[in-house]
Amino acid sequence: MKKVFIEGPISSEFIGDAIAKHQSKTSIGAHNIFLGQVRADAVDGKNVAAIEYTCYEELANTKLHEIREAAFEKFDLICMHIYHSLGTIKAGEICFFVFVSAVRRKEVYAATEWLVNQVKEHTPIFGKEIFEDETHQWKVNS
Amino acid sequence: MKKVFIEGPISSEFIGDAIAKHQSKTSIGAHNIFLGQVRADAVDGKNVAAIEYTCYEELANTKLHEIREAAFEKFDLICMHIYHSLGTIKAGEICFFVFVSAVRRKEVYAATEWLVNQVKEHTPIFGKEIFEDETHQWKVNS
Amino acid sequence: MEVTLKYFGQLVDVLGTHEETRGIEQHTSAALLDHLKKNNAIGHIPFQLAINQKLIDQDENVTLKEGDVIALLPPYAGG
Amino acid sequence: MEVTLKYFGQLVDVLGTHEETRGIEQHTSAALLDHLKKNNAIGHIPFQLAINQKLIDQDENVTLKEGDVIALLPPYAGG
Repeated sequence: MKKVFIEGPISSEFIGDAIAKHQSKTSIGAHNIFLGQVRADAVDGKNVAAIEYTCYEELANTKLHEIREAAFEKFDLICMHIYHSLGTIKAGEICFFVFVSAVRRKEVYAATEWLVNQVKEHTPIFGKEIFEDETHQWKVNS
Repeated sequence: MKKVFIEGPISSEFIGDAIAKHQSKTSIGAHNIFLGQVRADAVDGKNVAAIEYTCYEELANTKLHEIREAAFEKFDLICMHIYHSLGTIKAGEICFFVFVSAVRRKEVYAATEWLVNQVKEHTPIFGKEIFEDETHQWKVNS
Repeated sequence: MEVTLKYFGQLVDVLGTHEETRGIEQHTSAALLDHLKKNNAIGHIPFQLAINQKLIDQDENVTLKEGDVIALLPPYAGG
Repeated sequence: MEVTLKYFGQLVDVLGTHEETRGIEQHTSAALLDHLKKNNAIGHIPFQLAINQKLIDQDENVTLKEGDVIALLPPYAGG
């Protein structure tokens, strides 16, 4: 079982390192990366300052394992990585990182989009949007 | 005119830095990144060791400017960056970096794929595949 | 019988706890869901059940047993 | 008239130079392309012309003038 959940934001160094680790795999011709970044959305005149993420980790890991297996069935990929933050992620910070690699570029775009949608739809992750004035509301994926 | 061409490979640190620079833009919710990596393809029993890229830089810059303008017309993007290597790029190294950011994720996938195809089709870049035994062949995009 | 109830997201906020082990009178998931939805504190929050880490569909009815771990999951918000 | 010819990719390999300024007898892009295609050294390599950084379509015929910069572009291979 690969580790998906990371405490705190996903740093740009972490992403750079993940890319560097693939440079020894010389059968790869194309990578595609999706990054989800916390937006400072305005709701009733107040801005989102951060999102606090929690999850049902046992169920999430089971679901993510199923999603991973299905993706390898569906797309011709060399490798695939999914990372999601837990804890408080400030506006501008990265909370979601999907990384797909294949021999040729054709496969990677659809694989990334499919993975992002599957994770959003099937993984029990919960998000509390915290406003600048410390009030909050619960985020619901649209 | 934004600078596209980089002498030598595109390092993972360069990509990490490009991501970090977007963390002050808190209207962004989704990034999509395409990376082209040089494959050690086998041709008649010999492996590609590197690709040497050259280009017609004046014409390339004009074309890239047109592609950029068209992308902003076509997709609802906050920003967009294109980088391509010149010179000798070894197998496993990254030679092409397309980076697209938007408020919501829906826009980014198609924008990235479109940009990658446009750059490949319309930018006068030439690639000499150099084999391990120092023979070569000229690459043609398929 | 005694089961463990796990709460997530907004339900933790409202109920002030992540988890409790307690006796319940319902013997099926449908009856339990019905009972939970009548709770004024949480009745307005949409949620689904997972029993022993298996999601229960809206129209599915599962027999509960002693020691089950029952999770109450509000809408997902990952990504 | 005198023009500058710029060579790229495989054409540099074959011709051993990137650029030369020389006299030509042709007055249109179609006539020049026809003439270049008859050159045994490069006739087997597919290429298109760009005149003063503007690509010339296969079926387009452009009048050439003194000082034009004419690029010979083999198939692209970026990305």
